[in-house]
Amino acid sequence: METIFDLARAQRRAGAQVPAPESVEDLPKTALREHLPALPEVSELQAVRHYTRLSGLNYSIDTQFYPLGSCTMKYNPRGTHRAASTPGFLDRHPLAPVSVSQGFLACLHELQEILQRATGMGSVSLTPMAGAQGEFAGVAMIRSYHAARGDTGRNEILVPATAHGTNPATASMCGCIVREVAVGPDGDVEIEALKAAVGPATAGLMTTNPSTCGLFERRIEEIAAIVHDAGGLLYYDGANLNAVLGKVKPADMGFDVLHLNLHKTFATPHGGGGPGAGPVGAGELLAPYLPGPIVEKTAEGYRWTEPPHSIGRLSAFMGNAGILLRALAYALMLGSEGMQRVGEFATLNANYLAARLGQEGFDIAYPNRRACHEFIVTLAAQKRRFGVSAMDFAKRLLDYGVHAPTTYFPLLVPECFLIEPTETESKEEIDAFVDAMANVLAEAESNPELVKSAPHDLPAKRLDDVEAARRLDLRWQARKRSL
Amino acid sequence: METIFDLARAQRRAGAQVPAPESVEDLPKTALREHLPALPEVSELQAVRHYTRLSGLNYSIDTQFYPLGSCTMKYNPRGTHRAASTPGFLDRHPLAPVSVSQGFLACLHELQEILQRATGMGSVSLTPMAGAQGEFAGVAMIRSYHAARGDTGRNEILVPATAHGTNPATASMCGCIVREVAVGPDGDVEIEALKAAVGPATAGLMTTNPSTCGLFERRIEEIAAIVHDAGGLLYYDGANLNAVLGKVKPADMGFDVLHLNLHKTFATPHGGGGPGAGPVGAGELLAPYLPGPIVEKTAEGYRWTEPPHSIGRLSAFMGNAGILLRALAYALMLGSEGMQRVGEFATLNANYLAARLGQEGFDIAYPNRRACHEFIVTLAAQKRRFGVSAMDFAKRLLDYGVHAPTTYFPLLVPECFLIEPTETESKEEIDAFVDAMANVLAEAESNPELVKSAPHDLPAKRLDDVEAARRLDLRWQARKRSL
Amino acid sequence: MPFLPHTNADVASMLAVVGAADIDELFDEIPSNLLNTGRGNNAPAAGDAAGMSEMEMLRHMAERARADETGPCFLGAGAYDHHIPSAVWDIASRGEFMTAYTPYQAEASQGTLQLVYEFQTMMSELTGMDVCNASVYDGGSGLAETILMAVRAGERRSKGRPAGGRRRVALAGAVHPLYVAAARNIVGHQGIDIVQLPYGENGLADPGRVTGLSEPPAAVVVQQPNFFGLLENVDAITDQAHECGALTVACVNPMTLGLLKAPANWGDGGADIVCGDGQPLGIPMASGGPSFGFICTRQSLVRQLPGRIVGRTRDLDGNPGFTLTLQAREQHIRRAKATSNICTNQGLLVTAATIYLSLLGPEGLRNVASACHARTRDVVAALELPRRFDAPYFHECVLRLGQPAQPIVETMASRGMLGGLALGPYFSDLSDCLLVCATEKRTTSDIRQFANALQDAVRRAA
Amino acid sequence: MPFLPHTNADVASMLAVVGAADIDELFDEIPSNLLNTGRGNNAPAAGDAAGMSEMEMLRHMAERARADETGPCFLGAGAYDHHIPSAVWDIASRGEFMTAYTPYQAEASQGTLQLVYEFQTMMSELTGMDVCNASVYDGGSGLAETILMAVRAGERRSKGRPAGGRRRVALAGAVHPLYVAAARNIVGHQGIDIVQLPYGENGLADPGRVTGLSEPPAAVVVQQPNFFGLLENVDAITDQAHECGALTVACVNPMTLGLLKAPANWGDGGADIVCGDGQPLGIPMASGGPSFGFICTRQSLVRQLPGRIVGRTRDLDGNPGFTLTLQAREQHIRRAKATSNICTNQGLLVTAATIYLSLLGPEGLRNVASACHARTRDVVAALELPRRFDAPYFHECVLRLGQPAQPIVETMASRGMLGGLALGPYFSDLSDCLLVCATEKRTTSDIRQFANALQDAVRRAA
Ligand SMILES: Cc1ncc(COP(=O)(O)O)c(C=O)c1O
Ligand SMILES: Cc1ncc(COP(=O)(O)O)c(C=O)c1O
Repeated sequence: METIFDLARAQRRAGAQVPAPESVEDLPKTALREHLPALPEVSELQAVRHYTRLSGLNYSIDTQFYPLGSCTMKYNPRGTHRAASTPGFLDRHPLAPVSVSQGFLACLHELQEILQRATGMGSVSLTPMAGAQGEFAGVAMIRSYHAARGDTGRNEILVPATAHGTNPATASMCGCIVREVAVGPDGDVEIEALKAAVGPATAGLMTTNPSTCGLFERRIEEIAAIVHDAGGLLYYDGANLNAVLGKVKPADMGFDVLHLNLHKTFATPHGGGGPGAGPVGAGELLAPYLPGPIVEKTAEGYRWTEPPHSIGRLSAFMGNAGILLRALAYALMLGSEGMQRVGEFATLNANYLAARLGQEGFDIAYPNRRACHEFIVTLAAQKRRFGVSAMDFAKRLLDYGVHAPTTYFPLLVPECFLIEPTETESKEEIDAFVDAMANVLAEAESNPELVKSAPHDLPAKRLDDVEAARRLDLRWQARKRSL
Repeated sequence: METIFDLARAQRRAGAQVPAPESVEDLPKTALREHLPALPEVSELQAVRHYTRLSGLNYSIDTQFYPLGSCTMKYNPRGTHRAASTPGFLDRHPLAPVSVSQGFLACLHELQEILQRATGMGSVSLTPMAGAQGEFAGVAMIRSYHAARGDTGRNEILVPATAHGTNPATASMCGCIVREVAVGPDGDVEIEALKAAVGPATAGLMTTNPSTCGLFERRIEEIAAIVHDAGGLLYYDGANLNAVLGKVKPADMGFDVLHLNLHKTFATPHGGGGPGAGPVGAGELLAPYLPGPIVEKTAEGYRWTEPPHSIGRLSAFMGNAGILLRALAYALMLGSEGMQRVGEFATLNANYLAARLGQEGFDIAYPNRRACHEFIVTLAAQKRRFGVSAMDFAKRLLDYGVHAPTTYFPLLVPECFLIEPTETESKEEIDAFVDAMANVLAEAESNPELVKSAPHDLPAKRLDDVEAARRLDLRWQARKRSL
Repeated sequence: MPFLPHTNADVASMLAVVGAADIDELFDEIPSNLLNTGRGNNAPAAGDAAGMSEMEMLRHMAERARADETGPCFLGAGAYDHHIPSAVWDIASRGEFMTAYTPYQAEASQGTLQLVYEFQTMMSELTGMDVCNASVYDGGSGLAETILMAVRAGERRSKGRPAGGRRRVALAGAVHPLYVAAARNIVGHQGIDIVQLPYGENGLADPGRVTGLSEPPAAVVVQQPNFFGLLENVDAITDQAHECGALTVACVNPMTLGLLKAPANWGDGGADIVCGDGQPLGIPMASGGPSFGFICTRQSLVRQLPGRIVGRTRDLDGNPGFTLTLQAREQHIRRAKATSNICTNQGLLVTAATIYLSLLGPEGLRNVASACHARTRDVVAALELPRRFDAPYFHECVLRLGQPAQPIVETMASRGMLGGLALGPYFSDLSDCLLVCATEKRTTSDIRQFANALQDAVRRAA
Repeated sequence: MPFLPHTNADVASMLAVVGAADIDELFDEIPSNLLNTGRGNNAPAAGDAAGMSEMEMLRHMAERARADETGPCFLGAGAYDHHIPSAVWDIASRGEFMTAYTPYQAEASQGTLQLVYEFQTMMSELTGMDVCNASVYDGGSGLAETILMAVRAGERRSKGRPAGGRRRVALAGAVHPLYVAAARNIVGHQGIDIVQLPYGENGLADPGRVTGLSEPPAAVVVQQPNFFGLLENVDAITDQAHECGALTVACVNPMTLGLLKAPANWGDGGADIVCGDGQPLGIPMASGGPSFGFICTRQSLVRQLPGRIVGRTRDLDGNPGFTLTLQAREQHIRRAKATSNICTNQGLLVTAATIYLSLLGPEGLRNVASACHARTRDVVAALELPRRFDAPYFHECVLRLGQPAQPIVETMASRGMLGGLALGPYFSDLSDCLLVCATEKRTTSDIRQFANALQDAVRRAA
């Protein structure tokens, strides 16, 4: 499709959006630019039509089944978007005095309490702007805790080998050294490896539960004891909480600090890349270190507060406020019963889908385990027999009008699909996905070229990633118009 | 695509939308239904996904060039939609007392004045809900006028042979007899035929100007004089006003009463079938007969009023209020200069497109006339030579990603396309349409079957209208699920 | 001009192709005395010649809208303040629905066409009828179209037989007075006579009156619930109408059909034509429009049904698809002999209503209906005012204030509350009466606030 | 549960396939002591166990939102009340944009990917730089990412040479204090030291101070316009920074770049990295988030740039298309050695900003910028209060009240007006100062109203 720059012509404009010019004679000439920036010059209709058409090139929850593992692509209720779009919230200035912010603060306080109850953590800070920033806050809190006790040698963060990339990257950003802990053939962390890894340098362990393999880490209490005994703390990566929401509380498993991905578990839309929100929760030990600001309820009303030993703010204002409001709206509609059913039905859908795919001849990576809200299929056998890779499989699925599962993650399992149907999808959608998988499997056998050259029915054929990285083309250039 | 009923399953529901049940024990059993209606039972995600996907099967202004003659498919500014969606307007009850309706009444009054200025008519009533209802009002006013003067024999309405179907249908609905007046080879009404047609039974003449042929009726003043001299009145069908908005005022041409199609000239969206708004304007003679209510400005504020000899209300409340607000918002953004440019650039685009198509070998129906905002191409030669009809041509154009022009209207010109690009389309879009037309022409010659079996790339192949009318299937039936 | 894409270069090259020196030349066929060549004499009343920016326009409109904001609404009378699920308008206002024309090119309009087919099905289910059209303008003008249809149908049935009351239609006395006014103004031009049967002391039509008419009418129209919110004896009325050879026309609020008997099941034979306004189905009150009217009927009367109808058919490959059908009834084909002059209808509102009904489902609609009734019951209990009529009411109720109601309504308005409709302007014998309404949106606290304010206003005025 | 599609029949047949007796059985790997089997003990604080309907939830939220509505906003300080064209969010909130994930499957994400490519181009044009990333969280944390990037870049350049101040970064004194706080809290964990150069009497950084530092820092950060709304001597600062071997980091408000010199053209060499917050580009203030941060840089530093980047490439047929590129820098590939831990970013806001910039165009953005400046000039003139700094200001200005500013701000708030920012909490020497701001949305009447209220509050408090 043509870019917006191809549609542009000198002096064309969306006149209703251009305010009257004003003199800026009083500004120093040296501070001003000499030429206008070459932004696109298009009519309002051109812009509307261009971006409306572009939207049609995307797959999305609102248009496709989207079983992207680890991403919890569930229905994003339209009502939560409307709630957050109420003018009183949308037009609120972040630095508005507390006296004219009681409605907003009441919402945040309510969400803090809901998340406290859902996780078992005594305190919650809502400010982190995504999961990775929540992780950063958590690791920074762990470091501050050790530092405050004069326990300065603890600079190692342990992560299971299957950890999501943000876990090690976060540890590094916090100035820690990352040590990976092996995961056994049953998908659980190897206890012996963990025992060998902990020591006086251990700051803490970061893990999800259920793990990135979609399995419940059964010996989590033992793991917690080992880390705690070694003087380390436990960080819960809550990106997978959907599986056990309302069923198990991370605090009960022994975790000291955690983050939640509201853009997963709490159904706020992912927006084609974000925004999200990654609130952090902490037990007694780490609560004093939470990032600020936090909302406190007093006799005179709600107000901002900073925990006593806070690691400080991580963003200019109060995090992704609009996402927090959406999450609150969602939680209010769920109620406590609904919250519990999230985990139950996410788990039911995943186990049903795994069983169906197993029946169709796919290899489930951990066939003897219960799936949680997601599970892994390995296509290693298909790769071997037909030369069709997981990526080929994924691309061909797109032709069937479903989004592909997550591919090649976790790294441990070769040629893998991490599949997460979520609780808001119907049995019929899941069955249709099974049919698509079965069809592609048949094609892989009978006509592997068809699969390897997929997709065929999308806005683009298979795109060349290698070329993209080798010959960087990161912005439109005027000369391209002539091409 | 599956219907919403195919997706439904007993007991499934969009729970957040279902209020708690309440007892209705106090209502008489005989008044109640025994079974729930078989409305679809779907989840919220299913409904959102289904209707989002359905929307993708439509062509629309926001996604395609849409040169549908007589329909003025120009850009519908998003800002006007937002203006009308302001809660104070959206939540206003139609019978709210005047004391809490001053904002709304001020808007209507402002629009009345704008339309008065744009048409030259002294009074405007905004209530008609579409063009056809405006026509009804106008003809009813003409009848009431004659009746009030005791001139009871006037029950004939004259229309040019090229008139839009609503004109004769309206006259019938008003209890009048319709007489068609011939249109000459130059596209103008035949003066002699008109002279022969008028007489003591003449209630009035309804016509557009520019005509449905996209031509300015050059002898309009003479026509007006003939009708007036015969004791009849002149009705202006304003559906084509876009061509001359700000250039010519219908009152100056001699018209006594008119309607405007705000969903055409004033850019309110057509909504896949409506709603529209068809305000009527009248000169001194007919103003007392306008339908009510009308907004009046007094020293104490705005208030509702009824013209003294009003034909009465035509709808329960104040017409399509939300559409009126959109039209006002549009007019305010145009300003008087912008309003004038509408006609100028609509005319420029039409004449340019006509010239380009002429160069490509198409037959322009009235090559010696200026096009107004639209013009006619006749494909009679192509039909003769290649067996490809205007309908085939239209269907094939859809494959090129443009909406087809209006086909087979006006009835006078064989195998015709009525083409209206509107002023909001760019030269590039028009050029792309010319390319598409030229391509189809080449295909008609080289591969007529391709054109006759078009469309090929749309959600449906050519649909069988005859079958649809012969074997009426007007609602989904449960038994179809098994098919 | 805000919405023109033309650059000076574009204009020059386009004029060159046309062979005109300037744009004015394109208007050279227009008699010069008619031509307005200066700029600006069509100036809108507000804003300058150059027009407002979107920002300025929105501010101007928002200031006005703000002036009209009120507190909780207890006013019904044909427009109802229901909850509208957010998804309804998020989807209905997508450009693909909102900026498409009437689906003349079926292959490029399958979205709208399939949706209308689904709508026809839902409305048929609600009313129990065989078919529904794809909308007429509103409930008021829709009643007129329905009467015309009934008269046409009656004339076809009575061909050859004496005309009698075939151009007369009887209306129950408590049909919405504004619907009656619109209908009279429209059908009067075809010489159709409307007689209204008075409502009785209980606020209901007396079924016995129907057969008592001197000449049997073409149709009998009854509204359920009626304008006073009361439940008419629809079974008896339907039977009486049929007995004297008239069609039964039901005018209904589709929301109430989540709970109330479908018109197709009224009496022994069922209603013949059902009309009404779709506003309660996901349409904002928006000052009364745009909303939509609908007409449902039996298969046997489908060719008399005005408005667009969508049918399911097959495409060249044999796959199912949808298209406008029975167009031969319509004005663009049939011209002076069409069933109606309607062309542009209220399509976008049909879109919204279809999404609304899908989201609500049978249980949701039933619960909305029962909540409306329950809240109105709460209002009646809280107000402690005598009811004017003792027949069972649904979600509107006429209360007696013991003094003129209009000033009370004004007082309430001055406190920012829509306290109901004063009935005096519509029924002179009811000038001390207030028609109140509550929907599922009204909370206990709304109702308390309303009751206090109304009682206070009544006390002060007394 | 509101969002589950499961019927009882579905559940039964699914469990049968799984071979489990009930749903609880699916949780049998979880130690039973951890398992919460009862219902309801995760109850949200409000609403009952069954959850609110959408209607109830919206009422609850709307009541709270209403409590926070205020009159015209004269508060800036990093969040600005601009006009947002209606089309921006009508399109950005289409499900296809809003409910898609990060575009990992390029072929199924060409809409988002092409849009981001266009965004990268627009931001490059505005800043004059070669490349822009597809967002970081916000301006504050984005400054931290930028500092980390500058330090990494500096370390690569100085390989082998003595470390010196390579883990130190100098910040101009009037960089947004909340950005500085966020940056300190983030980069501190990597042992990076931030020194702040004091602002001078005129409110500006003294370029001479840069070369005066004991050890040359890795980078010098300057904000333009600075926190006080003043125009810094960016040319001189850039040159001085380069002279001592430091990178120049520009922190900018992208709206102002419609008028102000592109950072690439600062001084002789131009800024090396440009960061800022995109909120002024079509993003509602929404309490500060979601907005988005951005980082632009030279081609030579692209591999140090954190965040997602979209590249144009070709598909199997040779047609152009778009894909995420340079992923080898990112956490999901590079893990502990990634340029940043960022994963989810602020994509939807980038979507909105891209549509915004397309609608505004070069002239529109320039006029917005000039209108902001002009309105602020009007405010300063209307207030008749002394300016604290005499350097030229852009669209914010520090005024001296002659008394503590905080209580004045509170008084204004109690009258429903956001009267500016009291600077005391951020700069103890400025506790009698108010930072005011006006955007293109402020009218003459807003300004008059504001000036009257402020003068009145000052008079009463004095
Ligand atoms: C397991 C896991 N951890 C952490 C993250 C990081 O969260 P975010 O993308 O919000 O930064 C993700 C999401 O991608 C994840 O799946
Ligand atoms: C020339 C002409 N007259 C009248 C009408 C009728 O207007 P409406 O469709 O709004 O009833 C139309 C629109 O279709 C038209 O094109």
